[in-house]
Amino acid sequence: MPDLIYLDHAATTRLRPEVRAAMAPFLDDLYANPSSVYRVAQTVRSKLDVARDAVARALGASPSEIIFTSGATESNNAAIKGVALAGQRRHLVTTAIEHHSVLHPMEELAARWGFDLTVVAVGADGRVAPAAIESALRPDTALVSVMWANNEIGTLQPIEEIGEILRARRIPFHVDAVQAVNYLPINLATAPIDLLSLSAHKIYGPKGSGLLYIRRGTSFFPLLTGGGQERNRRAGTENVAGIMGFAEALGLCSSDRPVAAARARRLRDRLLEELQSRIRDLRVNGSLHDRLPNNLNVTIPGCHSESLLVALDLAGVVASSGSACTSGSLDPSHVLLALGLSESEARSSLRLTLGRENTETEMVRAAETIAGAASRLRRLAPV
Amino acid sequence: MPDLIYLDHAATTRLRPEVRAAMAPFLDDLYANPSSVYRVAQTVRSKLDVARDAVARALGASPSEIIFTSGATESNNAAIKGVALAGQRRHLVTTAIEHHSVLHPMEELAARWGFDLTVVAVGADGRVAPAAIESALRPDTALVSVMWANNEIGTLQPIEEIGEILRARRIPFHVDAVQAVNYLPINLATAPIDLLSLSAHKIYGPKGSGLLYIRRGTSFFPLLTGGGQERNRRAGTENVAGIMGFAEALGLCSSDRPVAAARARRLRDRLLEELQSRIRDLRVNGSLHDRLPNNLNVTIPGCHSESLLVALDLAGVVASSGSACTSGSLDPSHVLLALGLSESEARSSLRLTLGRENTETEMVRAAETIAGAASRLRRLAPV
Amino acid sequence: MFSETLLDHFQHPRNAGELPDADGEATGENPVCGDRLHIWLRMTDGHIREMRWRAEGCAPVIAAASVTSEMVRGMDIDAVRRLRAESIADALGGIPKRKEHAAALVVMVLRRAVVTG
Amino acid sequence: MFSETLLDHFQHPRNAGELPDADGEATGENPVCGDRLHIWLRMTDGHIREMRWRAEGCAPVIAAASVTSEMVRGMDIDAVRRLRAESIADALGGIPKRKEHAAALVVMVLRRAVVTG
Ligand SMILES: Cc1ncc(COP(=O)(O)O)c(C=O)c1O
Ligand SMILES: Cc1ncc(COP(=O)(O)O)c(C=O)c1O
Ligand code: FES
Ligand code: FES
Repeated sequence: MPDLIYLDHAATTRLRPEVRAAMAPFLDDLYANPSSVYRVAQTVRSKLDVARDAVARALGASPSEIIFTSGATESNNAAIKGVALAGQRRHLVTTAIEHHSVLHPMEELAARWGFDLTVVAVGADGRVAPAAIESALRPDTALVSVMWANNEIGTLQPIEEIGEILRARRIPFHVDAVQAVNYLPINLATAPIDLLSLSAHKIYGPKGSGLLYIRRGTSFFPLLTGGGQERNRRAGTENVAGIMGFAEALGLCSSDRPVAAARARRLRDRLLEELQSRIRDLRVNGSLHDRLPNNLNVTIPGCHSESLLVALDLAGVVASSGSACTSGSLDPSHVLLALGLSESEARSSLRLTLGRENTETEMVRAAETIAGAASRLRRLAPV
Repeated sequence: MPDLIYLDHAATTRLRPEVRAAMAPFLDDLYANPSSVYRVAQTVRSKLDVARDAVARALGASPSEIIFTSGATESNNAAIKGVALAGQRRHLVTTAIEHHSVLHPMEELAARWGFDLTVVAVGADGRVAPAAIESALRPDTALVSVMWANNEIGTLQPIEEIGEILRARRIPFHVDAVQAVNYLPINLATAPIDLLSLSAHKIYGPKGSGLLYIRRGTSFFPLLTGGGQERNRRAGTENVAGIMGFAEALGLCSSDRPVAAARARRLRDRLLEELQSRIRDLRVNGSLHDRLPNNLNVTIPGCHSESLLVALDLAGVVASSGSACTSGSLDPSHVLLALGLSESEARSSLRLTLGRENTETEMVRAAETIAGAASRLRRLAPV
Repeated sequence: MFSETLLDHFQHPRNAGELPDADGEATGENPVCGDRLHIWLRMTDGHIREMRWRAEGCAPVIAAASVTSEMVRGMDIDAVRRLRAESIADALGGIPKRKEHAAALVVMVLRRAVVTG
Repeated sequence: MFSETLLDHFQHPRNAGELPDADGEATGENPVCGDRLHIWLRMTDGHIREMRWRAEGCAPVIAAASVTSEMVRGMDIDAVRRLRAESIADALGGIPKRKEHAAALVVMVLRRAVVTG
């Protein structure tokens, strides 16, 4: 993507060179199955162990609490179905702005396995109130799942407060931290979280690699069974290169975090400023304060995002209207509707998510491009 | 693995250079999320489509019948749970020599979801009789799963005959073809198979990439839900590099198949000859006739495989005693026990699986090494 | 995903805008996707002399309105009534399946505009 | 996975074989893993003069028998009775957890062999 301005880091990110280098030997010489007994296989096993230790350390967890998966969709499915189906309690709680890989498993448990599901609303600022979660709880609540940072609007949820409430009632708490981990430090030694999902490709690692943290003592029923890999909690020959790349990416992410966050915030604020000065009636969706530093989600009334994205693409700026996996769909974003936007407002919204390769110059150029395209499209629109 | 003689191709294989090359762009420039709408993402999408078409063509399937997964363990879990839980019928049939990623999901459905499970025995030759499957069937049989080629002893199952019986009764038929596909042509246009699992890393492709074929019209309930990927049958951002590598590997595998099979058979027969001339009482496990051309599984009485494998490893020959994922376990192979071997015989067995890098010289050297180690260990054993 | 022709019409829309002295006029909205279209026509002697339009929605609906405004210039009104969405799609070098209904929206609004004339 | 010392004993086992004129002798089998061990001892004046053995099973059980045959030479029989599996493991530079019971098998059979003496 040579001359593109890539503003879709929430959809996926480009492998860091260090990550590619960390993966390379395992796509070559070090191909042995880590479950085999001979020495070259044990070398692979011990490198996996080192990676798991590093990942655990970066998250304040113990290595035995980490299972590697094929991505956060699997992690979320495994966490939700795995905890719900392991126990007798029959009530589930989540929020209206979760990723579909949380919402759909929850709805499935409700539709097919007789669970009751409470979907807690969020405020116009895109945040859920801990009290709203608390009042949704029942004596038979089996699991609560709340994302740390939203993938469309970047709003941060009060995970600590919710976690304290749940811990006091001994209700397992799952957190989708896929988008959060780039910019928020995660310390599971102190955070009141029982299960946590991450995905490598959102942090400059490879697609098809993720993890699920499961706090020691959490009842959990594995989604994939077979060989005894991952201490019998996730069968399947390990995606060794993917895991090594993920571990490298998480290590870099953790050490870069403060600098990366400050930088993203500076660029994001500059981009917003440039947009506001050029586009009338531009509105920011969700709290600007409690938000990932790299996320901007704006409504440009009278300018449908479907055509705006095409115009931007033709002008060398790539962005999205919501989550990548629903970009094909005709439905407006469930997240924006949950904030109280009308369908038409939701359809006129643009998500801009920044990353490590972006520059200040790009922010200005992108704002010019967006403003130009928006004004052209607005001129075409019926009154 | 410079000087090693690698005789464990059933555990995993080394990436072919062409496969690595096919993956490379997707670990670099072509990182966009294939679900995004902009052109560079649509380029990735269309390359995925081309790969899916090629895979479908290689298998005699239609592209819409292929879903890409994180490996055959996921494919097997998805097929078995996905078909069993999609319907009302409550009886399952499989064989005693399946891979654990088939047996465990089956046992789970029996233990937790109230299914009845019939595990059909195999003969001393390691083959299941179609009549034995037929007599296990019930009016409420929901699914039958039989592997095409066994991963420990390489025996081939009469998939066509079993499939015809099941098709006549409209019972869905799942086939684990992970080990078969290297050497047997698979044509799903004619084969009476409804679901079929493959894994990339067994055919010189990457770990963490597999597929599930689901014949059009088969009721199937997805294991992973979330984004609408894979036509709503397997959510999760696609492991693009893994899929591209898998497609390349399958293409090469299909075109090389006749030559590769003849070559493997020649090497395997030479290895057996060399072993038989050097080791007294050596016995081959499972039919030599209906067997993958690259597989040899032998019992060397009086020579425990655990120490034999260590001795071989120290001498530069790597092999295994059974499937890689159970190599850590103290239990003797369930496959060898199913053939009627005693525990002690099963514990004195060696699996040698050949591949494209092996040479005739290696066969002679390996046989010398194995014979030397076995005779040393036999001399140490109590009488 | 989109053809060159479609993108050209999207980037350089023909005959966009209003016709203050129109003989026919209609608006329409696709309830599923929310795309909106407004068409104005100037007609004489049973023929369309000019079509102008405004649209808000996807790129295909804008391109379809644009290409249609060229196709119908000088067309006899009966032919306009028989114009099919497929022809508009063809004129754009194809429309992806998921967006074929964009051409259908143009056809629907165009027919209504002719009737009101 | 295995230490250098363990592998050395496995590759070059010390004192393997039988003692036809043994003063003590015992066999044992680990029912879980099926590993088998046979030990012969020559003892005089309450001390072990020689230990010989045969083993079938994993590399650690062979190495453990081998290193034990060196450790007990000249050892007083009470000390042999008190020999712990951990000491054998230590002498091998450690045994992986999953295989620690190999040393336990040696201890068990050795104690029986002393008793029969
Ligand atoms: C918040 C959130 N959760 C889960 C996922 C799913 O992750 P993956 O693409 O690894 O399946 C994503 C992104 O796709 C996400 O943004
Ligand atoms: C017959 C068979 N089925 C399934 C599997 C599981 O495949 P994967 O390693 O891709 O999970 C294997 C190998 O591990 C196998 O040999
Ligand atoms: S998306 Fe429906 S007409 Fe454009
Ligand atoms: S495996 Fe049990 S003693 Fe060796």
